[in-house]
Amino acid sequence: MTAPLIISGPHTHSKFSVTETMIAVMLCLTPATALGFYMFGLPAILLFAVTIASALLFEALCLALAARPVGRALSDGSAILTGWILAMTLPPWAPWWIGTVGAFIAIVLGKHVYGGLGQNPFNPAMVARAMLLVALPVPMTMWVLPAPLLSPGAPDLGAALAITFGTPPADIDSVSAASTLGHVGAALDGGRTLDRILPETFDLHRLFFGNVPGSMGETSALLLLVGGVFLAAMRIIRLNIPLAVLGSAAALSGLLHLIDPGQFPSPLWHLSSGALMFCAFFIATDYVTSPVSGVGQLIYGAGIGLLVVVIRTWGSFPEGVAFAVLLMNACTPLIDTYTRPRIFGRDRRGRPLKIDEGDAP
Amino acid sequence: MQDYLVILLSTALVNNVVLVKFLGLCPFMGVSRKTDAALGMGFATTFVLTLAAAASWCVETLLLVPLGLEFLRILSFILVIAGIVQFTEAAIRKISPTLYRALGIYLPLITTNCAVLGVALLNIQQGHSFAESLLYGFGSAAGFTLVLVIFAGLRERLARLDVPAPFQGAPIAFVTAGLLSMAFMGFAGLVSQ
Amino acid sequence: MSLISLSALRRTAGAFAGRGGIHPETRKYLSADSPIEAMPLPSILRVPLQQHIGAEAVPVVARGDQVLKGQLIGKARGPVSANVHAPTSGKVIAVGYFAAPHPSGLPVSTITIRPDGADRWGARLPRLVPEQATPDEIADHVKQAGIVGMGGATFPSAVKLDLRKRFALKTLIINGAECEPYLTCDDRLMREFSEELADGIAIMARALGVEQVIVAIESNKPQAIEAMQRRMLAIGCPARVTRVPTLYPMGSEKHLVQAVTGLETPARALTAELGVVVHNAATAYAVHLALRYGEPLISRVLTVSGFGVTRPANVKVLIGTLVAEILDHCGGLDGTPDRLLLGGPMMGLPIRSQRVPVIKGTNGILALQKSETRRHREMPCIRCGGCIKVCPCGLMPMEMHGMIQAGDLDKAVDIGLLDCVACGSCSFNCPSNIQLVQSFNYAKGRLAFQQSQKHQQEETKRLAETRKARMDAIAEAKRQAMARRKAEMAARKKREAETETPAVPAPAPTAERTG
Amino acid sequence: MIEAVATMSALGLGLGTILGVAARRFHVETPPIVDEIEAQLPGTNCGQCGFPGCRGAAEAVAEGAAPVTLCPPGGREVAVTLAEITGAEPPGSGGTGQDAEPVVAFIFEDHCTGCTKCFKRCPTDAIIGAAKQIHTVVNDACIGCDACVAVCPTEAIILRTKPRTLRNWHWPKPGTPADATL
Repeated sequence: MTAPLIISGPHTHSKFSVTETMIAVMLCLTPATALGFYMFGLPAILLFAVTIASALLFEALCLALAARPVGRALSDGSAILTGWILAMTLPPWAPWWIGTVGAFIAIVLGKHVYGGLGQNPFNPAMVARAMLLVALPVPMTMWVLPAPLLSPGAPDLGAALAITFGTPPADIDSVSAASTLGHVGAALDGGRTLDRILPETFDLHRLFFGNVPGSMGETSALLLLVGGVFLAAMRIIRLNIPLAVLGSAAALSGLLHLIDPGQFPSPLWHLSSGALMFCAFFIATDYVTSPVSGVGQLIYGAGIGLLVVVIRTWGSFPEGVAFAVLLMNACTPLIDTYTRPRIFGRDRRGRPLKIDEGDAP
Repeated sequence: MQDYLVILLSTALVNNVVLVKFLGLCPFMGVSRKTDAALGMGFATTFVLTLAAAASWCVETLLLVPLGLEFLRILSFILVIAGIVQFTEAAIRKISPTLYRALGIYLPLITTNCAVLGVALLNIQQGHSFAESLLYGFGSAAGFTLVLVIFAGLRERLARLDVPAPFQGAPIAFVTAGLLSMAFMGFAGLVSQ
Repeated sequence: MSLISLSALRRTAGAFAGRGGIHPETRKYLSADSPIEAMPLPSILRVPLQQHIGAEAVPVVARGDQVLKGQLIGKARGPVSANVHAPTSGKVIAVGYFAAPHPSGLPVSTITIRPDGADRWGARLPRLVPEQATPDEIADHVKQAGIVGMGGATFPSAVKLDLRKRFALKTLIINGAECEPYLTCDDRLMREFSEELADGIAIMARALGVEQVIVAIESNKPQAIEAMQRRMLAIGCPARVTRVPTLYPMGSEKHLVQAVTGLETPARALTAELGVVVHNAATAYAVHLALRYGEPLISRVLTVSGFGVTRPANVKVLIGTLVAEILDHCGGLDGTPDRLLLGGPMMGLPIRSQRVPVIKGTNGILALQKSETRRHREMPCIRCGGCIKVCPCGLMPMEMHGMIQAGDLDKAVDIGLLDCVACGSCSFNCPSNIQLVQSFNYAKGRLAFQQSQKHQQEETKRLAETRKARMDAIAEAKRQAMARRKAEMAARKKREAETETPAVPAPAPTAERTG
Repeated sequence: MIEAVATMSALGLGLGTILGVAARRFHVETPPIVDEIEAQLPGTNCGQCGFPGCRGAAEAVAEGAAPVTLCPPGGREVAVTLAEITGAEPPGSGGTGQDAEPVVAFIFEDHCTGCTKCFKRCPTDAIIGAAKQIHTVVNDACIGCDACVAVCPTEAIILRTKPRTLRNWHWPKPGTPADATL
């Protein structure tokens, strides 16, 4: 008999694995992505494909450079997921090189300089988004009105190729529009009050179903919510972070709204616009960059929610999700250190419990 | 009252002395290996910076301006800062020898922490009152402490990571500092100053 | 709300205070319905002298001796140790080192007996009527019988029975949880020998002087629960069977105490400090045999199971029987297993060779195939927190692992490494297949090694001092000898001189010696 | 000009006074640490550190001329304590570098003549035996100091890594397969 393997126990294992987790997340992202495809048509699909292909390419390149097994590591699905999330946050009709540069930043700078999967302290997709937003403010805020697939206004394949890979046709300006956040921000800066601005853009119904200008995958709060609930139902994520993000954002914006409804939009508007819903379920919940303990996750989520509202309300960027996530990512190690669970038989500060004489059964 | 709040927010977050103004990078890289040491360094710097901001304001307005000796500003500020640092060093050595050892060479180096002199000079340049100077110094130091501690937490985790050989040590720390700096850009525009 | 109802609330709160634990596939069906069968006499018995925690027993037989069944062959040495007895009659053919039933395969002091086939009993333990014996006598009897904790920890049971001298004990918990997957030997014991078990429990309760007895059995063993419930009256003091949830690691001593009584044992403390003592069900059976029949611990029931075994079974084997012979008895192996284990799949020890003996703490022999071990290649930690979620001790396994990998053992200790019970829940649940438990075992071993170095350091100092003292003494003695010789020389000279001029008085030689 | 000089002088004088007071107020006694260091060393004067005896080593450590890890018999424990005393960087706790496998002496009994030279030289009395008898090493007492190897006239003594036993065996670090087979 050949010698059986000599390693320490346990000698059996649960069915849970990294790859399955990644696939489950992708499945839950599918509804919102499909809607994005439908709303923004062929250019969005092309950009999506380019971004994911670039992410895979850079991942393979980095793995080869680090002399690791390329095929096996690629199959874990993490690069696809990063590319996917990044593509979801880009303007749908952005040129191809935005997706490629973004994938480069995310995979190389965000992840592989730290050693690859599981090592990065910052969310790679958010690193890419923030860096693109800072470096390329114009293409990163070129939103278009939804032009559903097969509808008369939608670009055909030729036009789509031109939008993504070539020079955009002259009439693209006719469809470009401001996102809800950008529009409200700009109008508020222009000295108008909300009760005058909101009716122009704010339609909760449309925001909810994604029939508004915005990033490809972030527009439909409803479908993102559905995906998120599935994610939680499959026990891939705990609801601590999403609830903390949404709750704190709603609380702060609600408070502000109560103080001055003319200056500050209502919490529902905050929740359903921009990337907040997407962030709450799919970005903030990234295992690698979020705290591990329940309390830590609540603190982290609350931090993101508050920062998002603060940056949206007072900051110079229309959307604060990327920055908020990065800032809280930076705090994650500290949060982890200070929110360790109580050890069995010890009190919170790590001292052994005292025996209470009256305790005996 | 609101002005003071704005100064505090502005110096601590928006115009963070390390990540936005890029002052005081030496202790930022040097004392961020361990959270405890970073916290100690942060407190020591806070003490020195606040005191130096106030003292330099006094020297400027009570001594230099009346005597028309503004050209001695940098010289006298450095003198004042050096004195305060020496005092802090003696005090920490007595109060917490552990912290004294952990801070090592960086404690006397607060003297040459450009953030300290920078904040003192900025105070004069921006024509702050005494209270504003004090707050400006404190806010800057609080921002310094905040990012130092956050960065130390990150670096403690970095130390356990499987970072590729070319990036180990200082390079990955600089990459991280850069990303952190980018994250702080999110605060841009929070207060207009 | 009154105090009573408050405390009742606390006691019914979640199994492990609402955290930790896993639900591995138990696969107990493989052997749960096979009655305990006795194995025929094996061809050779290798009885290690170290089958327990504590000091190794000292052999009291030599090569060539004839031994009888139950005869003492290894004598306990020191307070924490256990006697070893001959499992059958035969001839001692070797006293020396053989491979231990241990992953390292390192040698251990072993007495090898070739059975003569007669299985002749020697002198049994002295008779004792437990109902009239004092607790001390019972404990001493258990000690003579060489009984150790049979759940796997192998802590000498007599030492645990003596805890009553140091603590006010109130509750005896009989651990029938058997939370390890696959294992069914305790289940079968409780089903088939409930009367004997109840008797053993009653004797232990008497020896401990406890007020109540609780038999804790996991909910997935309804027949065992029913069987034990029928015998509760026989125990003599308030006794009940408690059905505990099927949740690994329910059998861990401190977690079982918490699940049953709601009391959380402080870190680094004994459950006895809370007035609770936990004994294994199989230990109770051994106590019954020792007290009623004077039989020392020379055999035990174990489960042979796993997809790699042709005929899974529960077998009563003699201590010292080789694993290979037991497997043969169960129809042999079905191909090469991925892992061959002594004990359960969670905490059992892998072995290199089948030619190692089973010992007092061996509760199972498992041959697991790839489909059961489900071992995949290791991936980087993605910080999913799965290990933290299932850790019954409230630790952060991934953080500890990271620190250990980075070489920072002290930091790992700071965040609780030494509170880890190595139950394996974290590794089981890790989606990246990281060998967390091995990492912790390595770190603990390394720390123990460093500790022993420290100990040796002190020892070295002591040795160096005694040596210095001895050297000084020798030097001093030499000097004195020299001085004496000098004095003698001087005296002789004087005598010689005296013979010439006898008028001078003799000097006092002692004055020179003291110098 | 005079004003400038006067101002700077006044500033310097003022700060100097404050610092002088602070130096007295916060004065810290630094005890001689050589004795403290020596107390931590094994005291066997085995000479593995390259200094003449433990006292010499303690002086070297106190001056900073020798690293805290200089004492092989002391191992990591001593190094950590010394680092605490001297304020030097403590050695890592689990790395393979600092705490290498301990070594012990081993006597080839075939070559041993029973001359008792090693026996007399051993600082910890780890060699047992008498004149004209074959000597053996007590592994638990031996510190691997090399003294006996040097004096053996028949070169019957070597240093080897301390043999593993069930008592000191532990699981290897995951990912180091070499140890698994021992």
